[in-house]
Amino acid sequence: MKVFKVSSVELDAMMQEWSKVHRVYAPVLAKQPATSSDCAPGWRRVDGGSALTLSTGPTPASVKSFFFPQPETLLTYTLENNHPDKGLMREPAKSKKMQVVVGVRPCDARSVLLNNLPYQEDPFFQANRQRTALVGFTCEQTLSTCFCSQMGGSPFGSEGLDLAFSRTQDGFIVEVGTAKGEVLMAGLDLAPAEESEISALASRRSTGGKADATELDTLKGSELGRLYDAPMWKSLGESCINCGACTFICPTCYCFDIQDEVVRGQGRRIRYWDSCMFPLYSLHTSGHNPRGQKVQRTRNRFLHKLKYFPDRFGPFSCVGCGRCVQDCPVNIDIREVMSDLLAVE
Amino acid sequence: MIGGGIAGVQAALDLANSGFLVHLVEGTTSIGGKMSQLDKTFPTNDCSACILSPKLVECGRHFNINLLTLSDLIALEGEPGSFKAVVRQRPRYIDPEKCIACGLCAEKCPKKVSNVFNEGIGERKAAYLSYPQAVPLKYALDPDHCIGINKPGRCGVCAKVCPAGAINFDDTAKEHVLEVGSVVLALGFSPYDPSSLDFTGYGRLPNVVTAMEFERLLSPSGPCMGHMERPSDGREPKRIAWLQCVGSRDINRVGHPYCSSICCMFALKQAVIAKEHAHGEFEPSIFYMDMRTHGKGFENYYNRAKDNGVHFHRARVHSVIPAADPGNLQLRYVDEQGQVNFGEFDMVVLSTGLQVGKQTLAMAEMLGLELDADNFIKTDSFNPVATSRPGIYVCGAASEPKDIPQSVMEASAAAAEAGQIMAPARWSETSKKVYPAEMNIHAQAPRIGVFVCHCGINISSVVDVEAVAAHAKNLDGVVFSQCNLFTCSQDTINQMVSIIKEQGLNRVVVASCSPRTHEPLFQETLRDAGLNKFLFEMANIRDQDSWVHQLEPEKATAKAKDLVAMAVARVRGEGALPYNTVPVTKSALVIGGGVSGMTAALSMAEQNYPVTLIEQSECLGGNGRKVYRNWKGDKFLPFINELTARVTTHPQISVKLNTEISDVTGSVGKFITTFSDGHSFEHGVAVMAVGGQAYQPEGQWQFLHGINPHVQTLLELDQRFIDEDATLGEVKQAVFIHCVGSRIPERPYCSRVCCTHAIDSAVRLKELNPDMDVFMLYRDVRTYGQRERLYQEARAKGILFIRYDLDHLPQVSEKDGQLVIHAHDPIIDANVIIHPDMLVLATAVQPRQQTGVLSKFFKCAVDSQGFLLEAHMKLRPVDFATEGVFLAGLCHYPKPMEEAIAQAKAAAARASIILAYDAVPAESVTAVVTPAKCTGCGLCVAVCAYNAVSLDENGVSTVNTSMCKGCGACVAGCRSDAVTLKNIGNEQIMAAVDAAFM
Amino acid sequence: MTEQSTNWEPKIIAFLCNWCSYAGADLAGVSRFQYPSNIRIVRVPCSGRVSENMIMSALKSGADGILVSGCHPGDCHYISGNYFARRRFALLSNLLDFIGIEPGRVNFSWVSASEGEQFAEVVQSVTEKVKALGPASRLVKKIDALETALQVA
Amino acid sequence: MPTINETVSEEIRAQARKLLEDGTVAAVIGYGSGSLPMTVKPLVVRSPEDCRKLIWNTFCVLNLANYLPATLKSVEPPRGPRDPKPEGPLPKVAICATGCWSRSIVVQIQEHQVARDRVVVLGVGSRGMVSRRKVEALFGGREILAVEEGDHDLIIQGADFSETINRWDVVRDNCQTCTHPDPVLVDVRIGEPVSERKNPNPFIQVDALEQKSGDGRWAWFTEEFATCIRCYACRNACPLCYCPTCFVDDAKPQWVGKSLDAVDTGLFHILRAYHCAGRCTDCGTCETVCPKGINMRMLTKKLNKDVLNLYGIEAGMQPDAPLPLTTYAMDDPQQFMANEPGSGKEGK
Repeated sequence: MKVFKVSSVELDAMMQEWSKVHRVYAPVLAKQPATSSDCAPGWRRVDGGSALTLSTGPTPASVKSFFFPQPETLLTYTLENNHPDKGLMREPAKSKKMQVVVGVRPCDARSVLLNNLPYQEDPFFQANRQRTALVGFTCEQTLSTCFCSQMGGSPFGSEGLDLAFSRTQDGFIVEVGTAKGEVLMAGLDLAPAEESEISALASRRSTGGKADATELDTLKGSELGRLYDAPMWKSLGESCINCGACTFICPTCYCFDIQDEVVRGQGRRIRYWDSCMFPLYSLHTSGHNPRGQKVQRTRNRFLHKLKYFPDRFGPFSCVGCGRCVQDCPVNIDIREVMSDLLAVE
Repeated sequence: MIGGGIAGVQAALDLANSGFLVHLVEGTTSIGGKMSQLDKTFPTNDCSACILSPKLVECGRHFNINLLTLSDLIALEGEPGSFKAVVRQRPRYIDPEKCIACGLCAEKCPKKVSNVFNEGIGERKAAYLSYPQAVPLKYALDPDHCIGINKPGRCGVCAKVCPAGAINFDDTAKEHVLEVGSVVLALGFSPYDPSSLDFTGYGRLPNVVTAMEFERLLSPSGPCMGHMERPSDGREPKRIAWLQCVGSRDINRVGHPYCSSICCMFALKQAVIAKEHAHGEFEPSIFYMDMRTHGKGFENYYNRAKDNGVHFHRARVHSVIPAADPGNLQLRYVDEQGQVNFGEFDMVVLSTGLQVGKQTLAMAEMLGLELDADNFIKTDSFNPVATSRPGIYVCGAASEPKDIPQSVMEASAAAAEAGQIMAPARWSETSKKVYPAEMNIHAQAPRIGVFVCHCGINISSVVDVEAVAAHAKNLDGVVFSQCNLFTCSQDTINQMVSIIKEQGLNRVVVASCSPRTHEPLFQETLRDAGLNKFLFEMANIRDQDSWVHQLEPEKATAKAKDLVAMAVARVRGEGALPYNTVPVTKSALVIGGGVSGMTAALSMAEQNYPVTLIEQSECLGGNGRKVYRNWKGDKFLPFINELTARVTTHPQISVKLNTEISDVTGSVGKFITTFSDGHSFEHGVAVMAVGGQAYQPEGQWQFLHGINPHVQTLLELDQRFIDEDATLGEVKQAVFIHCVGSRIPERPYCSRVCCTHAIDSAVRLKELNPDMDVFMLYRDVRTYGQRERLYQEARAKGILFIRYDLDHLPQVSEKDGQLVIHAHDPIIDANVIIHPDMLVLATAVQPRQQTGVLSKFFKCAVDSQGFLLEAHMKLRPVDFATEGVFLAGLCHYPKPMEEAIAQAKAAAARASIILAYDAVPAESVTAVVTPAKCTGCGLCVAVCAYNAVSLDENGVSTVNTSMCKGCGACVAGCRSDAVTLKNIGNEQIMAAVDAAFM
Repeated sequence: MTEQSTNWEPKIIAFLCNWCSYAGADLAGVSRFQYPSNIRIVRVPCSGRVSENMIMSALKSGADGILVSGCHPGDCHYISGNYFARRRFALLSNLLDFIGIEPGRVNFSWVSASEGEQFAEVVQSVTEKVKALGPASRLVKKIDALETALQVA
Repeated sequence: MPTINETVSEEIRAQARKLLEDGTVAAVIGYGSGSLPMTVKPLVVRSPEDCRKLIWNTFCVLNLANYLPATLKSVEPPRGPRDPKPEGPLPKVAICATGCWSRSIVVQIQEHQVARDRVVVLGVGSRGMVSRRKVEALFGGREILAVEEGDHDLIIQGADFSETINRWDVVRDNCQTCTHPDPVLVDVRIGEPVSERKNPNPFIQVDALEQKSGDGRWAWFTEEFATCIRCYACRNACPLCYCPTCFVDDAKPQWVGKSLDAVDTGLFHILRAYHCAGRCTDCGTCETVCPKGINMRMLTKKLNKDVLNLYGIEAGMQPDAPLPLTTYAMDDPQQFMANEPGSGKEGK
C-alpha cells in the first residue's frame, strides 16, 4: 500500500485539483438545507480554497445519502394528454461523473461496506458506489458517544476509504487504499511517508483503537427466541415515540419504499427512505399490520441491527457512530440496549 | 292551485309531495310572484332569489305538478271532492318544448318595452324572460308589444335567429278542463299605487319611488345591477327617507283602515341593506307612526338598525317637494314636540301598503266567495284558510296583509285542508316513473362517454366544440365522445340512451350548461339507460365559459378542454350510490295538547294517519282555555271544547294526559319515544306544540302585581270575563300597561299578541261599562293587519292611549290601597297622574322551560330566547333542520290563535308528506367514515349541523346516513381523512384539480 | 414549462359552493358579464367542504391562484358550513401570509346566487392580482427541477 | 439545602409511591435519568419500588401527555375487538404535568382521547426547561460530559473545562415566553406554584418575523425547513398528533410527497402546524426533539396568536369548552376576505 506525507497546505491544493475534474464534497457543520441545489443533505460542494474543518466525532450527516439518495428516481414518465409517450416508463439518465467525498470518518466508511452487503445486486446503489470516492480522516479524538471499536471498527480504521488521512505531528499521512484512491493521487507530487510515521499509526491502531466486538459477538450465537421475548422491550417500546430520527441519521439503516409522484402530468417513480419505526412500513394492503404495535417496531430495529443482520451477513449493522445516541428525543441509547440484551443471556 | 307566488308554490309542492296531482295555474309567464322581485328578505337578510329558486325549480320539475303559466281560472263548478275547473291558457308564442333559453330572441328583438319585473324601471324586449332564474326557464313574446304578432310579417327577427325553431306567431289560447278535488287560492296582493297621493310627489318627482321599485334598484339582478342609483341622475343617494303607511292605516284619502303589517320591516330591511350597498356616508331615515316589528327576530333587527345609524322619526310627512338642489327632495313634517321640521333627502321611498288586486276581486266574485270589509277574502277565526265556499281555501296575502313566513305557513295549512278532503284519492291521480334495472359496474374499468354540446351557437360560436370533443377522446377512461347541437333536446337524450347501451358506457360526462339546471335531466337519462345516476358529471362550458369569454374564443376553448378533463377525472373516481330511503312508520306523535297540538293531531288524523297526542297536564286546551275571545269577538271556550271533543273521540287519535317524554331515539321515519310512564312509541314524525307561558311580572315590571288586588295580568282579567264577573262593570277607571316584560334587553322581542289582546280587553270593559275611563300605556301600538280596526274602535270608544318609553316607565304606587299611576305623556309633554281602580298588565309570552330539554331529545335547535328555532325563518317556518320534526304554536314565537291554528295545520301538512310514503328518500351523497383512520376526536360531531355524526361506543365516529345532508363539513374538518363524502371525496376533487394542470 | 414567456396566462382554481357562488357564476354567465378565462371552477357542496389540504394541494399542483367562495355568512345552505370554514380560512390565510406566500395567491370571497356581477368582479380582481404576482413558484412542486439535483448528487 | 427540583423529585416519588401503593393508580408517567448529560428518559412506573427511578430536573423537555392515551390503554384489562367493554371503572394513571402539558391533557379530554376521571394529574409548576441545544451552542464544538443543576445556575463540565452559566439564559424560547407555567388541571399539587412569568409579549418571535417583508418571511421559511429529514419526530412527540394515519401517509390523494422535496417538506410542516391550530399549547416538544433543531414552533405559535386575537381562545384552558375550530361566532372577523368586491358586507 502506498502511503504519502501531506501537509495541510497540500491537502488544500489536492482538493482544489480534484474539484477541477470531479465534484468534491465536504461536511457542513452548521445548519444546511437537506436538499440544496446539487448536494446530499449535510454536505456541501467545495471547489478548494476553503479549508476543510472537521469536528470531533462523526460528521453531522452520514455519507449514506451519496449512495442511497433520498429520493432516488427509478423511472420517469409523462401522463400529458395527447403526448406520444404518454404512460411510457423511462429510466432517467444519471450522471456517471466521479464524486469525491472528503472528511469521511472511519465509522461512516465502514457503513458503506455494511450496506453493500444487502445492496450487492442493487444497480442504483452499485452505480452510486462506482462513482463515489471516499476521502477519510481517522479520529485522534472521539466523543463519549462513540463506540465504533465495540462494533468491530476502529477510530483509526481505513476500511472502506479510498484515501485515509491520519494526523501526524506536522500534517498528515495518507494511505491509498483502492484503485479509486490511486486515481485521485495520480499526478500529485507527494513525498512518501516516513517509516516512523507509518509505524506510529500502526501502534495507535493496535492499542487505543483496536476493534473488539468479542463481547457483543456472543449475541450472534444466542437463541433469537429468548432475545425476542426479553422483558426489556416493553419499557423500551413504551418510551420510544416511533419517530424515524434514529433510522434517518443512521448510516446503516437502508430501508426504502417506492412511490409514484405525478405533478402536472409529469410522473416519476421514486425510492425514498422508509423507517421500520413507522406503522405504514409494515402495513399490508389488507389492513393487517404484523408490527402493529410500537414495541414490535422498536424491537425490530434493534434486533435487525444486532441479530437478524449479523445472522444473515456476518457483521452487526451498526458502526458505533453514536449519532442516534445523541439525537434520540427520548434518550434510547443503543449501548444500553446492547448491554441489556447481553444481560438476557 | 291558483297563483304561483311563494304561497302557491309551497301549497303545490306540499300537495304534490303528499300524493296528489296539482294543476298550478299562474297568470304570468313564470312562477315566483312578488318574492322573486325582492333583493333580500328580513330578518335574516337572505338573498331572496337564492332561497326561492330551489323551490321554483322543484316545482317546475315536479312529476305531479302540471304548471300552467299564462293561465286563468275562468269557471268552477261542482262540490268539494269533485270540482270541474276551466282554465284558459293564453298563447306564449314560443314553444316551451323547443325553447332552450339561449336568449337570442330577446337579444335581437327590436321592440323595447318597459320592464314590468323591474317595476317599470328600465326596459326589456317584447321577446323576454321575466327574470334570469324564471321557472319555467322559457322565453315568451309579449302580445301587447310584439310587432310580429300585431303586424304579421312586419318583423319576425326572433323566428329567424331562434336556433331551436321555437317561435310560433300563430300560437293560440287553449282551454283546459280539469277535474279537481279542491281549489286553493294564493292570489297574493297588489301594491298600493300612490299616484293619487299628491303630497308624496310620486309620479311627478322621479326620486320618489315605491318600496318595490326601490327593491329592484337594490337587487343585483335589477336595473342598476345592485348599484344603488337614483332615477333622476344615476347618482348614489346618500340620504334616503322612507315614508311609512303610504296606503295603509289611512281612511281619509286611501280608504284602507288596515295596517299592511310588513312595511315596517320592509323599510327597516331596505334601510339596512341600502347602508350596506352605499359607499361611504349614508343616512337612512324612517318616518313612521308606530314601528311594528312584531315578528320573530324583528325587534332585534329594529334594535340593530337603531344602533347602526338608521334614523327614526315618529311623524307623518306632510309633503314632499323638490329641493333647491336638482333631484333632491324636501320633506316637511311635524315632530313629536309639535315643531315643524324640514329635511332634505336625495331620495324618498314610499312604504306602500298591500291591497287586494282587481283580479282577486273578480275571482272572488266568479267563485262566489265572501269578502271582508277590506275586500280581502273572508276566512274563519278558527279555520284561517277556509273561505266561505267549502272546498276552496285561501292562503297568503289575499286574505289579509301578511309576511312570507305566515303566507308559507298558510300555504301548507291550505294544503292540509285540501289534503283532508282528498285523502281517499291519495296517489290515485299521480304517476310514477319506472326505470330499467341498473347495470352493476363494480370492478369495471371506466368506460366514459363525453357529450359536448353546441347549445345551438351559444357554446359553439365561441368554443371550438369539435376540438374539445377530440381532446376528450384521448383522456384516460374515455371511450366515446361526440358533439351534439342540443344535448338536452329530446332526440339527443334518446340517442344518448342508446349510445350508453351500445358503447357499454359506465360513466358519462356532458359538457354543456350548468349542472344546477340540467344535471337532473341527464341523470334521469342515465337511469333510463340503466346506469346509476351518480356516475355522471357535467362540464359547465356555457354559463361559465362561452358566455363569459365571448371575445376570447381560443382561451375559452382551452378552458373548455380543461373543464372537460376535470369532469372526466372526477367521474373516473366515482361509483354508483344507493338511492337511499328511510322506511316510514306511519304514525305521528304530537307533543302538547293545546290548540296547536290538537289542531295538528286532528289534521293528520283526518288524513287517516294514527296520531298519539301527549299532554303534560291533566286536560287538553292549554293556554287557549285562559283567553276569553279574539279581536273579532269570537269566544275561545266553545271552540276549544268542541275541538277537545273531536280530538278525544277521533278513532285515529290516542290521547295521553299527564305524560311527558323521557327519551327519544331514531330519526325521520322511525323515532322511538319513551314516555314518563315507561311506555315507548314508534312514530315516523313528530310535531312539537309545547306552547308558551305568560311572563310573571317581577322587578320593575311587577307594578304591585300580587301585592295590590286591583293589579292583574291580561290572562287574569280574561278569567274574570270567562267567569262573567259582574263586578267588572263597576270599575270606574282602568289602566293597561303594554309591553310588560317584552321588548326589553332581557327579552328583546315583541310578544305580538298583547297590543291586540289588551285593546280588545279594554273594549270589552267599555262594553261592560261604557262610562269607564280606560287608559292604555303603550310603547308602539302593534295592531297589525286588520287588527288595526280594533285600535280604531277603541279610540272611537274613548279609550285613551298614552305612550311611554323605557326611559319613562309608568310609576305605580298605592296609597291606602288606592292605586296611583304616574305616567309621562310625550305629546303634551306633561306628567299624568291616574288613580284607577284596576290595573291590567299586558305581560310577555315566554317559551316554556321544558322546551330546551325537549328540543334536545329531537336534536332541534332553540333560539337565544328559548323559542324553538325553525329550519329557515322565511321559507321553512314549521320545519326543523332535523327532518321529520315540526313545530307549531307559541313554542315557536308568540302568536294569536288563528296563526297558531294555521301553523298547526301547516305542521300537519308537512308531517303528512312524510307519512304519505312507505319510505322517504334520503341523501345519497353522504359522509362515510373509515373507522381505522378515525381518532374519535369528535370534531366531525361538533361541526355537523344535522346531528348526523356521533361517536359510537368505541369512540369511533359514525354517520347516520338518513340524517346526513352531504355538506362535507366533517370531511374538511377531519385531520386524519377518516371521513369522506361519497363521490365528492378528496380523491375525486383533487383528481379534477390535477386534471386542470395536465 | 416556459412560464415566464410574455403571454403567460395564470391558471386559477376556484372552489365554489354549489348553492351560492357556483350559482352566482352561472348568473354571471346568464347575464353575460365577461371576465378573464383563467379560472377553473371546481364545484363543491359547501365552502365548509374545502379543507386546507385541498387548497395547499392545489397550490402544489401548480395553481397560480386559488379562489374559495361560498355563501355569505347566514346564507349557508347547510346552516353553518361557511361559519366553520371562515375560521379555518382565516387561520390558513394568515399562516400562508406569515410564511411568505404572496397575498393574492389564495383568495376567499362570499358570493351569493344573485351576485353575478360581483362574481365577475371577484374573478377579475383575483386574476389581476395573480397576474401581477406572476407565476406561482412558492410551494409549487417541480418534478423536473428536483430531477436535475438528484442526478448530480 | 436541596434544590427546588430535588424537592420536587422527592415529592413526585413520594406521591407516586402513595398512589401506586393505595391502588389509586395503576401507573405513573414521569421521567427517569438519561444516559447523557442534559437528557432524561420518559418513564412509566407501575410498581411502588420503581418510583425511586422517578426524577424531575430542568431538562424535562418532552410533553408527557404524549404518553397518556397509550398508558391508559395499557392499564385496561386486555380485550379483543369484539369483547364487550369491561364493567366498572377502569384503572387510573397518574402523570406529571406542567402548565403546557396539563393544557395538552385538557385538549386530549376535549377530543375524547383521555377520560378526565381516569387521570390523576401531579401538577408541577414549570420553572422553564433548559434547551440542550442552547447550552451546546455556548460551548462550540467542545463536548459536554457532565452538567450540574442549581436553582439558578448550571455548572457545565467537559474533559478540560468547568463553567457556570445562568440557567435562565439557556431556557427554551417557548418557556421564556410562557404565560401559563402552572398546570391548569391539578389533582395532586407538587412543589410550589410558579409565579406567572411576566412576559410583555408572548408572541415576540412571531411578531419579529411578521415585521419582515413577504420575501423575507419566505426566505426564513425555506431556510428553516430545508434541513428537515422527514423523521417526523416533531409529529410523533406531539401529544396532539395522534392520528392513526397521518395525512402525509395518505395515498389517495397524496397530499404531500414523501421524499425530501422542499415543497413536500414545507407542506408537511404547514399542514401539521395547521392541524394543531387552536390545540397547540406551545410545549415546545416538537422543536426540542427535532434532530435538526428546526423552529417549527414558529408556525404553531403564529396560529396560537391568531386564535387568541381572532377568537379569544387559548388552547387547553377549559375541558368543557369547544375547540376554536369546532365552533364559530356569527360575527367572526373576516378581514382576510376584505378588498374582494362582493364580500365583506357583513364584515365588521
